[in-house]
Amino acid sequence: METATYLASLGFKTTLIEKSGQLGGKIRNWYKLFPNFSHSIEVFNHLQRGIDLSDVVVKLNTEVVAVEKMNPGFVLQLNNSEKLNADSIVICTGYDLFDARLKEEYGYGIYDNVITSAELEKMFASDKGIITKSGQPPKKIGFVHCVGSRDEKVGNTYCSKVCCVTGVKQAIEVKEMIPGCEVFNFYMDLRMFGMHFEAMYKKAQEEHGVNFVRGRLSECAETIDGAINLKVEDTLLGRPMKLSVDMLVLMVGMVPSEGTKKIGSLLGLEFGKNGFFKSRDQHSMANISNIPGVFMAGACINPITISHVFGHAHSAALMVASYLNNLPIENRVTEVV
Amino acid sequence: MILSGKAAIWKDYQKEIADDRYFYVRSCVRQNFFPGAETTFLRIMREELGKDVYEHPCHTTCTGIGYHSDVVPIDTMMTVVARQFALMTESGYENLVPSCITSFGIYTEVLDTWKHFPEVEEKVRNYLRKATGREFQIPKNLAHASDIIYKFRSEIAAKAKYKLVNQITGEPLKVVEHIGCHYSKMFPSKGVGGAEYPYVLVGMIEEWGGELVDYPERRHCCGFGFRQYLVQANRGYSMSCSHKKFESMEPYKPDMIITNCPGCPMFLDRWQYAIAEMEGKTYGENGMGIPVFTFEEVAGLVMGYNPWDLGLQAHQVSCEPILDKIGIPYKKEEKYNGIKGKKLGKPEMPVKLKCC
Amino acid sequence: MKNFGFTLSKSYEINLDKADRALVEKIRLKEPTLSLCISCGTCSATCTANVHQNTNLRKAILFVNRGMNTEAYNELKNCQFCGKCQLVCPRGVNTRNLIFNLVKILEKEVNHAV
Amino acid sequence: MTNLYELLTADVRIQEGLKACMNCGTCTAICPAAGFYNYSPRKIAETVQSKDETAIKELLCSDEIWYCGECMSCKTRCPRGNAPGLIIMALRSLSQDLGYFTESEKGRQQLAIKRTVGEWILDYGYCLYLEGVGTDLHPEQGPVWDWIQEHWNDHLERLGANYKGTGPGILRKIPEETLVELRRIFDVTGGTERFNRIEEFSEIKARELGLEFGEGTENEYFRHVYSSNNQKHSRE
Amino acid sequence: MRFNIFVLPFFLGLIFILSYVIRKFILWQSQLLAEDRRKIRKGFFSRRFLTASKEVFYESLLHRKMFRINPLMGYMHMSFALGWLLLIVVGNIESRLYNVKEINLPYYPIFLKFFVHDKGDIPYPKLFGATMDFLLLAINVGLAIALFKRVNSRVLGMKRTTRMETVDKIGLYSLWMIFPMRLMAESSSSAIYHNGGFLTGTLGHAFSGLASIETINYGFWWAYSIALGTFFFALPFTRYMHIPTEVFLIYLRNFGVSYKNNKKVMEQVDVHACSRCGVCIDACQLSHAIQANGMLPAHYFKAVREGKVKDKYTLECMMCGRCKSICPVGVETLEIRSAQREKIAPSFEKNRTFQLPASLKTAEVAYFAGCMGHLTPSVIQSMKTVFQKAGVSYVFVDEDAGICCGRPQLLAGLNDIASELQKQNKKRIEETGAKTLVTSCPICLNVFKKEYKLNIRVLHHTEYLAELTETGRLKLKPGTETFTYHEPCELNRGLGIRKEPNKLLSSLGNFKPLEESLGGFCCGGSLGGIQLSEKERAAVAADTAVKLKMVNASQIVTACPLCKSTLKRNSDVPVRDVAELVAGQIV
Repeated sequence: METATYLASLGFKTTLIEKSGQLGGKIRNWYKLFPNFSHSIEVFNHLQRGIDLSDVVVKLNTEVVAVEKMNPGFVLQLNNSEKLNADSIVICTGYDLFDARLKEEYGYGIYDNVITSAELEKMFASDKGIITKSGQPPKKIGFVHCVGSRDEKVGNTYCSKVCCVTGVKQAIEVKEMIPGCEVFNFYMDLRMFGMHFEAMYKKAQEEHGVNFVRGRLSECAETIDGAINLKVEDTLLGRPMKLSVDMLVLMVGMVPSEGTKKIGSLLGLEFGKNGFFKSRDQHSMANISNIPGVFMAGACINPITISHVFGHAHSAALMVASYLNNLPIENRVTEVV
Repeated sequence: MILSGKAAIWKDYQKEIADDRYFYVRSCVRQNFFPGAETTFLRIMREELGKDVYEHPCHTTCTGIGYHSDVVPIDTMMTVVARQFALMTESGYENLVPSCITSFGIYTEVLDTWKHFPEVEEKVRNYLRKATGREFQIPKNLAHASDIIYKFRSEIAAKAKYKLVNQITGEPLKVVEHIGCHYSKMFPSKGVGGAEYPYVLVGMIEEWGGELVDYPERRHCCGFGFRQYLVQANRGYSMSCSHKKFESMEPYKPDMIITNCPGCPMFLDRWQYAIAEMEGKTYGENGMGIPVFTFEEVAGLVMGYNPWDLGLQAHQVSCEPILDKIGIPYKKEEKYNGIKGKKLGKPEMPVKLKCC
Repeated sequence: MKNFGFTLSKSYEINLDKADRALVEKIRLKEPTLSLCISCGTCSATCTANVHQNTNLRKAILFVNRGMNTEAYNELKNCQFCGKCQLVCPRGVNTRNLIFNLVKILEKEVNHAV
Repeated sequence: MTNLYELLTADVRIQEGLKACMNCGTCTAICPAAGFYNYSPRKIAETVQSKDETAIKELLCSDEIWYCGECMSCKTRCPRGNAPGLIIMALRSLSQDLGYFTESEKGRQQLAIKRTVGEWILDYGYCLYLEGVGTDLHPEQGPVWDWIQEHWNDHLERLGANYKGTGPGILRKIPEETLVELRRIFDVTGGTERFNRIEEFSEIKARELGLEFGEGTENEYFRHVYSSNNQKHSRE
Repeated sequence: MRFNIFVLPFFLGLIFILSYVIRKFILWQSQLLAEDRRKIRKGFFSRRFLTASKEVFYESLLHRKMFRINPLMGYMHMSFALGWLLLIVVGNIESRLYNVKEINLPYYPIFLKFFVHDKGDIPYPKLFGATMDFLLLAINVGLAIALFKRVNSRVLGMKRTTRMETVDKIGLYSLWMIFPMRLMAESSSSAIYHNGGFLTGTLGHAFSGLASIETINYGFWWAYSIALGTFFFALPFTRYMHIPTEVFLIYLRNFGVSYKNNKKVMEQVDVHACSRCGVCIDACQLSHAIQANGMLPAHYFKAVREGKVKDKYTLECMMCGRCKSICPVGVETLEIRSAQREKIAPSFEKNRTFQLPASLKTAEVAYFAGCMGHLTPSVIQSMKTVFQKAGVSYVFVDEDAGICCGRPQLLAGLNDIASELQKQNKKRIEETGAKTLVTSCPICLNVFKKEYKLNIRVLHHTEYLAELTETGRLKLKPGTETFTYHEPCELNRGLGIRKEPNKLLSSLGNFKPLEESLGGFCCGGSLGGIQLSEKERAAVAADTAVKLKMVNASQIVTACPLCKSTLKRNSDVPVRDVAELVAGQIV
């Protein structure tokens, strides 16, 4: 949305193709944003306002089914049998959430009170609040970090970047909604890389007494009363530890989205070994694909935070502009050392 | 518990199981402690299902217990395993069916290692050649005896005289399943249902009318731990593991335990006795313990075989209460007879654990 | 009861459900910065008492948080109270007051238990 | 002196079982042994990958490496696909090859296992020998086992066994030529050498401890390693 | 014998207060150790008695210290103490002259002017009249100041002062009433009998002619007596108990009664001797930096006296000793605090094992960096350079596996650990056979000097460096930098070591000292402050840093590793240790 807005306001005829029925993608799934707990809807409204102000053509419920490479430009065949000529394409296919069922030992989809971070966000927003299957507010909640990230068993060796801080954010939100609730975060490393993230972590400890346990959850099992028994090592003490929680939240990581795979293969874009798009250069040409005229922005390149996505969006817009004005700066040739 | 979720996982872990011409390899533990089980397995396979199960008189242990208690080096183990393969190859069979879970694990591990380290396979081939002059081919199909019974569970159900149902209440029996660690913990894809929610025994339970009881410590090891049991000084650990499981399953009031490993049923049976005599604590109804069976025994029971031919008299925890529940008739006085009704006396009664 | 030459082993696990966590709350009231510890180990690294005897504030804090009070006491009973840890702590944990109160409260508990 | 780390990594089980460990603790969390012993597979992996020779030597001489039950639950869970259980097996092999195993109470027990399971393999073709497991060494086997021990011929006959018989069947007699093959395999693959080392080092240790050392199970040293437990292995 | 019913309030009050105070003193001294009781008995007949009495005169009557701190306050206190005493003394003499035959009960001189009217029959009646009036005037002026102070304490240079409870107020107001009432009583008497001096007489005239003058006069005498009575009855339960206690304390101190072994009693004597004048409150940095309250000495000692101490207050104090230096009574503020800490201290492991490295080599000098020293390696490095350049053979006692000196434990009231650690260190130090022990840490120095009883010289590195330069073993080139000096509490107030560092500093460059009556501030890092958050410490440090900055020097120099590391985190002026300067300027 942001890229489209900027391109349109720069005077380019811009069409925004959205697979689903509404714009905004995943941002609508989140309730509040780290680290300042602002409502995600504010960010969405900001984006929407941009679209409203600029004359971007928005095509909802639309998918690209085929792409024809012309010289120059592309012809996009849409599912509504419409054809669309484009001089340049920006791909913003985002990410999918890791399917927690693949971590069988965590019993997602089997144990009643094992949920994902995304589902917890929905609970935050809902008027029922945070409740277990039995409809009670939980007395104890566990957050498992790195679910589907840094895990060769499920084929994702990378860090999804946002889960650590989301885990801390959600821990705080839970504490704010149910002050009496004991919260345990099970982590391997807490990667509070962003500005104010560490402060949030400190807040969680200081003001909310969230318990941080260094150790990856190994297995959990449902007890006769529907609680979840956890087995984890308190690695900082080197002792196995067991405890039961009323609700277990899995901090699911990011995986390349279906859209990414699809459009990627249609266009013949290069994928990195983790299945995300491969940039021409990780540092200097993150938005630039292997195909001239095709640019990328956001979580289709790698796991990324909302704030960084905006940077991507703006830079992509700039790339397109320079490309369409035949200022092929992105084709700078520098010898590789 | 959302069963559909489990079912989904079970679907993901279906393995290929040969349907005939098996090369059967016996188990050190099962032969000694549950000979009736192996007899029953062969009886069902050959007489009920008419399958070709071949047993080579010269086959031996896979040395698994020795290997896992570290007195047998890996090369030695692999070469002994290779010898088994050789016997199979020589006898013209391709489908290996070990009776033992440790063996099954050993075979799986060896094959996997050879896949990743071909030079190791080469080395072992040379060893075998050097030691015995034998050659071998990698088995085409490797399945544990419980996999086979699982494969034919519905055929067995079709012929079954009894169901795992409480004949008085009409309720399905609550059955706890215990999978040998080496069945799928090392290689989840090699076991029916994988490592977290193995289906191999659940399939039988469901097919034969029982109801699965899932409990927190279901996945926990019985505690054999090889050297941990073999040496008396360590046995406390071994017993404590089973104890942990009993404590965890107790609230669910299970009617019986079914296992696919030769060792586990022996331990789960004997530790109930030891815990009772040592701690005064008994599980199950009326201080009689929870009866523990091998999958072959359970298959035999539903087929309506005479419990004493299955060898249930070799269990320390009496099986009579469960037989009554299912409604399987038995002659009390014949329990401890030898062949042709020869009287062999009776085992002593334990102090704490009630027995029939 | 019959003697088998072996017995049930005590569990080595930390059981948080059974842990007595009232104490840690008591201590947190006396010194709130207790909850700021991130187990970085700077304290135990600089600690001279740790050179002479096993004295590990990082572990002690974890132990109380797990309700393992005796263990926590044993980690601190040889503390020299020199205050080096306080100067190096990156999280501004007021270690001396923490130790002072921790040991004070724990010694009661522990001696009581013994 | 020989580099222990290299000796270890020569073992295929280390190559299989130890890629870079990130100390997440999933292994220790479900390890049955860690539940009762002062033991953590994570630490084992950490020590080995530290390449710290002194630490590794300590490990080889310690009780620690003998706590594992080799159930391999650790392999199922490791997010890096490691298997501490396999690392342990490599450590135990090395500890026996270098004779460090007699330095620890648990390690010394290897003799007891060799004298039973080990020798049964070569004598009877199986890891277990019915007549070897009486309730004297295995009291937990209970009265039913006494009864079986008393009547094994009739008992086994009724259950369709071929006890000590020729041809196939339960507990049959393993043909001599088969046992010869087994022994040859042990000879060429280092099995026999392993047995001999266990015996030699145990005898040395027995002398050190001033315990009478002899064949079979009826001697001081065997009794000692089989049943002594200093109770220092679990929670103090 | 002359008597009138109105004297009773005073008379009973007097009997009460005397018996109370005497009982108290006897009780206290009985709780002292036998040896100290002996000291007292001897003391009375030694020169110490005289010195003590002198001190009593200077401090309890003249209030010399008070004058130094603030002349007005000084006068106020003096007028009350000395003025009143003289009033009594002179009054007694006068009464004796009037009355030779009859028994002279204590109330007689006090109410003399009620009983005696004609002034003819004694020598120099005018002189007596004048003197008495003068004293009365002096006191009433003091009183005026006191009243004024109540209204506006800041004018008397006190930012914060003590709060009062009802009983205090009763005490105070009755005290205030005494002298005006006496004035009025005597004046009204003189209105009737014309026997007043320059003051009472003049005032008398004003009254004369009033119809009901007798009744008024009688009323005033009653009021006067009641005021006295009330004051006496209230006294033990108010701050005014300090009046007798201070005297008692001065004698004990001079007789050499040690605090150390009599903490229990001495603590009580001290807290009773505290007049709650409140000068300590302003001296305490915590009172401004973190708005501390309950821990402030004057308030805290009240709590101790009433047995209502809060652990928090016991543990907050930084033990910087500023209050002790300023206290006009000389209350052992730090001793009281550590005595209280001992009471609440937890018990650590008593018998400890120490894995010490191989025994130390022998050398001329034993150097002890201290735990804090190890956190400022630059200081250690500088000392090493100095030793090496000066060709001193030295051994680094706590180079590795150092044991804490024991001071931090004493500060926390953990005496057991302290002595345990001291034993170990003493062994280590003695085995070096060194003639001199040099430490960089004033905290360590304090115990080395006071507790260790080492039979070798114990020097702080400033002292030692000064010595090296004087003896010429170390040649320094003059520096050009301007710097000020942050005096470490333990070095200055703790041990009174000021000469050497100052001398050394002036030789090192353009030294601009910080003019501060109490000898500098606390850096805030103090190991004495146990229940102080990092924020609070930072506040103190900032407070100090600002004051140091105002000196306008390009560097702050200090002589304590703890001060250095604390200050440098809170000051934008660079902070260095003397040793670093010296090491940098060796020729």
